[in-house]
Amino acid sequence: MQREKMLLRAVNISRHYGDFRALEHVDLSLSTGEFVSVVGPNGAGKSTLVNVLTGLHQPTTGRVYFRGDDIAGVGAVELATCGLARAFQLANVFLDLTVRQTIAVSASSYLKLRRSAFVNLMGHGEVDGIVRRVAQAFELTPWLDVKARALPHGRRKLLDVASAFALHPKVILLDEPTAGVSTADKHGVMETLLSASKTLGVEAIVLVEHDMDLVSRYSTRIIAMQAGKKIADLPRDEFFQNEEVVSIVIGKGAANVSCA
Amino acid sequence: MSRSIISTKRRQILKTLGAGGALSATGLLSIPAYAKNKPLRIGILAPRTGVAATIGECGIRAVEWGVARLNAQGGIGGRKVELVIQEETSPKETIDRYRKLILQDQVDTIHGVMSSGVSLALAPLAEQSKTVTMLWDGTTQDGVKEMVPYPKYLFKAAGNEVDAVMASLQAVKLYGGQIKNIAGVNVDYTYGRTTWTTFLAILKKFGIEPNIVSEQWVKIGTMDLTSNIAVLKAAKPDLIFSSMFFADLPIFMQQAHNAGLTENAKFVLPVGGVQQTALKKQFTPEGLILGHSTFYFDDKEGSQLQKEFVKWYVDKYKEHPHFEAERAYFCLAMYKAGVEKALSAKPNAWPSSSEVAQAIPGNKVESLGGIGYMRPDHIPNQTFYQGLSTHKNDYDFVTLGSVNKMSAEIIQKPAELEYWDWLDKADFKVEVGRPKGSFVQKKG
Amino acid sequence: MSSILNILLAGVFHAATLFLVTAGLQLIFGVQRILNLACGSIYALGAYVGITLTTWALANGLPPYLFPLVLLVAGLVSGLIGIPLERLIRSVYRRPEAFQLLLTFSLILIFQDVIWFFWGAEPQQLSNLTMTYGTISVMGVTMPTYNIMLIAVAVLFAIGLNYYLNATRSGKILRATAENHETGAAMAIDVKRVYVWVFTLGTTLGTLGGALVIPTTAATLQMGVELVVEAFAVIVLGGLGSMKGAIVGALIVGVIRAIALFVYPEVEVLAIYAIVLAVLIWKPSGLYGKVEA
Amino acid sequence: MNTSITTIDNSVKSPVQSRKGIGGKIVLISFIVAFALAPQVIGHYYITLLIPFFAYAITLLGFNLLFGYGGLLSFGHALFVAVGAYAAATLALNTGMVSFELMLCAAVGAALIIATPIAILASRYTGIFFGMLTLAFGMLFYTFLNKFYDITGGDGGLMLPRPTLLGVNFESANNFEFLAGPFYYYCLVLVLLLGWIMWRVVHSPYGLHLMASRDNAVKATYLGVKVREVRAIAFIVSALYGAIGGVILGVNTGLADPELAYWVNSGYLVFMTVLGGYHEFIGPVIGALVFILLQDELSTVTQHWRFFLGVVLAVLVIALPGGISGGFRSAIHRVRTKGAR
Repeated sequence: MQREKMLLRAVNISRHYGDFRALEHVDLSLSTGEFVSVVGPNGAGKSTLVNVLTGLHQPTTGRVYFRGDDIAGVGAVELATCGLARAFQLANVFLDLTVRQTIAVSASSYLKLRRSAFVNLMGHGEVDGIVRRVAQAFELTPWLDVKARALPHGRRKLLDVASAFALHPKVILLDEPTAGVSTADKHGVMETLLSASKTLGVEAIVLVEHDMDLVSRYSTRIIAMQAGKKIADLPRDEFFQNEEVVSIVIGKGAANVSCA
Repeated sequence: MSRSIISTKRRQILKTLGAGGALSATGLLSIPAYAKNKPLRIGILAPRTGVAATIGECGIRAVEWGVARLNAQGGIGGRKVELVIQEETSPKETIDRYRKLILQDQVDTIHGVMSSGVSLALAPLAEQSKTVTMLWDGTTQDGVKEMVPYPKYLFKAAGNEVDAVMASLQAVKLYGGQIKNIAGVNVDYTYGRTTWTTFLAILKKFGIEPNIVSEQWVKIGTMDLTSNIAVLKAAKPDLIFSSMFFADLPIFMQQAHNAGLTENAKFVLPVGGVQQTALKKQFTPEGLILGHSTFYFDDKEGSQLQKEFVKWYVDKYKEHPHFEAERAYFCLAMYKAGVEKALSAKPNAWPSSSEVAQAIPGNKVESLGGIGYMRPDHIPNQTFYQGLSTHKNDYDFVTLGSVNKMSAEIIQKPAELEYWDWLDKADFKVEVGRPKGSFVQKKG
Repeated sequence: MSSILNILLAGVFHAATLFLVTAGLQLIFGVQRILNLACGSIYALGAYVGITLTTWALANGLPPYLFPLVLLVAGLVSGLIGIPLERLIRSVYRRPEAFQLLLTFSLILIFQDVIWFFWGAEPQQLSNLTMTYGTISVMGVTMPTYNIMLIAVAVLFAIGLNYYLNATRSGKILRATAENHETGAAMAIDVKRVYVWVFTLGTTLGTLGGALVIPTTAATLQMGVELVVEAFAVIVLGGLGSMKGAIVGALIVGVIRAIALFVYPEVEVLAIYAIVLAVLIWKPSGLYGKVEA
Repeated sequence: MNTSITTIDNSVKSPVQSRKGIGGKIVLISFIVAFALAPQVIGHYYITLLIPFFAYAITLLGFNLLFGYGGLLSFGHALFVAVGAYAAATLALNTGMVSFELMLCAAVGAALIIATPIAILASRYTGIFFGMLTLAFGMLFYTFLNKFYDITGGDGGLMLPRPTLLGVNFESANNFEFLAGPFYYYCLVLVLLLGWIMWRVVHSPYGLHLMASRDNAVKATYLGVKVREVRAIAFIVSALYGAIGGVILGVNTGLADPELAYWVNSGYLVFMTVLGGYHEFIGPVIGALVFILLQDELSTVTQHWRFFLGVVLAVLVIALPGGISGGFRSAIHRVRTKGAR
């Protein structure tokens, strides 16, 4: 692996709840330009990994470095403004705020306006610019002044992801962003995500996903997890040629997945 | 005026006429030209709910009786008198209602008020609004200096400490020598604190230095006094001084009796008389110093006016009146005297508020508790009644065995002196009671 | 020695009255997550009905020593007010706390004036009925027998409630509904009927408490409002929704008040709030509380 | 257990709808004109009733920052009204200075000192626990006011002499002329100024972060919202507004008394806010006006005015959660959609 710009590195992290071992000695590294998918059956520890990487939970052992600084348990609110963002598996939005306001929350954090209590938010050029650009990137412009409560589920999921992108993160962790979206436009959503990350300057993406079709299509590297352990960490093509790993992840006798 | 105002006025008039009994049909007196038909309106502010309800209600009944009697004799200066009654609650609400009485009900004068908080707030307001305001209660002489020093329109009630001074003197006279351990269970506000400190000051003045075994402050309205009693029991005082006078006093005496305190401790209740009908013989011992302030209903030498009032009150309400009735009637009587004095000076025009205010001090006025007058510093001089409780009566509650009367001229601070200095220097001509052998307390 | 015993006993007595106020409050919160600000007003209603019924009964020749029975009947009868109240509160079950608190706050205003309308403004009391049972003096401590009986009744209430909640079928149904409304419904529990029963049981505990305690004190209009704050102190200390918490909380508040009164009377009431704050800061869910902050 | 008030359609209108903006401006101007002319038109008594309205309007603007925008229900907010009144009274008593501006500074200073520690502590909680904690603090202060007689004057409270306004002493005016005249206009300006400031705060990035923390604290954290910090600031700001309201109430009564801090008064503050509708910025101000007029009117008709207030509150909570302004909003909404179809 080239090491031209190491963004996120997890060294020997594990997370125990009493004697349940959610994560067991996982190492992980993420560099600019990578699109790493994390796959594995339910309960393999994928979400716990994301929670530890994004500072929501303190790792029981090990270290997490983001752009060189130790961020173990630093807390999501700090990470949000220094380039590490995440979206949630279940659409996590503000029911009584409009799409515009939701994106503006991230925009004002990004622009360090958090404590300004007198600036008229909506009249603020830069904030408005970000809101327009992100809404555009996620095709949410027609719904800018609609409350999240009134949005259909798929739209809410997009808003959840869009509000994370609006933080202009260097790295973004997505937890099944296309869950609940009809198979037809799953790829549409992924295309939107990729183009948005280009326009908003996202340097690396981590995707937790079940749909192997998406994984094989977009990932540069794939990590497989099982029972809290990392069982594989290979570039995409090598991953799908390794029968043993594929059988664990997809289960026995799966159709041979042709990689595009 | 909006619909609701008119309905209140009509209701008040009917109530006043009804309470006064037969209106003498002597036809119209020759009413001077100016009187026309506009009635003279008196605003009343008194508590009607909660622990002070019994006290406020008694005052209202007395002033209603007084007004009915006045109207029967042609009212004041020929004008019929009307009452507009509002409830005294928290200072904020009561001040708003005070302004309402002046601005909306256009009353000529306002009487009433019992809480020291409201009277503190009312003092500057009365002066600024140039309205003759006569307080039934709520004045502590210690608190006087905070209020407007030389009021023009405000007339205060007798200082609340006067009862404490009288009760303390009686305690010194009777038990002086034997007082070793004393306990205080007083109401937790201005009145309660000044009364207790007065008692201690007078004991010190007569060279009595008891040790204070328990000093408790009871929040108004607390009814569960079991812990207070337990602490008193543990402290084993031989004298208990309490300035409580709300509905918590009978509860206190009842629980004290149940805990056996009334057997060996002497009690001093400077204003206990206000709860007389609730101090039942079952739990109230004899020989307890009981203060009735400016009115004792069963005073054998009481005036004809007093007997007539008591008879009316007992027939109508099946209860016995206490000093709040006298305070209310006294204010009404003084106001009438003031107006009529001002009228006699300038007969053809109705006197302004300031003229009435100037005319009030000095008039000797007959009230339910005897003759009284208003001093130039707007504090009244009246007669105060106290005595030792007895069971020898045909009521189910205690009354006074011997009635001890003192004039406020002796036991109330004169205008120019500061309260605590006066208390220190005053010569009350009382000898300290010699200890009289073993102290046998008759069973209740 | 006797003085310490004296004070402790007074503290226990105060604790007994506090438990009778808070038992109903805890039960309703435990099962329905409704914090009933009007618990004091319901307690006051029981007290007033108790006074009226007892005065009427004594006037019609009831032998004085039977007055506790009359109070019991008064408490049970006035407890039925729970049924219409539950119907009223049912409309805000799914609304956020703010609205449930506000609805019970409106009940305080309504009850205060209803009681004023029917019973008048002056404080009411049963003059010295407790003396019909005389006093007990043991080791130099004299206390009215009725107070001891009251402590016994409070203990009986506590044991009875614990037995009911843990051992009886309908008690288990209550606790199941308390744990999770959805699973309760899934297990064919008619949640609506359970709520009516729990709420009425809660109010009846309050009215019974009010009626039984009233002979030792007096009933005033402000009673409902004054009691709320101390009742909150007890359930915050003990833990929201737990019956054991109500018992322990009541004991702590009762005894601490008595001791504070003896040691330094000035801080008697302040001590309670200081403890409540300490607990809220140190362990918000209280000693036995289940609900997390 | 984040129990933010979200299940009801919270229609805090988004600040951007320009068409709506004009409507808002008209309402504002008519509010100013009406209140500016009132002293000439309405009788003295009702004007003196408007002074407590101004006090409650300011207090509730602060309170709704915490409740409507922050989703935190405080049941002890009357504490800060009392802090304001007592700070002003203590200043006048000890220093003899009676300038209203100094009283306001003293009130704000005292509120800051008292509110900051409570805010830091209380911002950890939401829902029932936040309510109970604030109730406990309120009653602790109430007991302190009653008990420490020599500092606070105990039950009688402390007198609050008539202040000078901008240094001018209105010696000649009597109580009503002073209250219905200069003091009335001073308070009107104060309400407009503090209202404008609160409008800016609520429409600022800080305001948006506060609303985000109300609707979904976890998601807000991930979008860079310091949830505890925004709540603590909201608590302190609401305390300052409460203290300013307290000074006005104190001057109106001429006394600072412990009753101001009693928990039932905190309950009335919540009542007014819900009556007016806490989803709307102007809602609580409407609620204060309606409450004061309702209470005054009811108390002339009957002694049992608390009963009728209780019934009004119960009906409100059950049938009209949006309050008066919520009712208007849905009425306008219905008219507009019927018109549009």
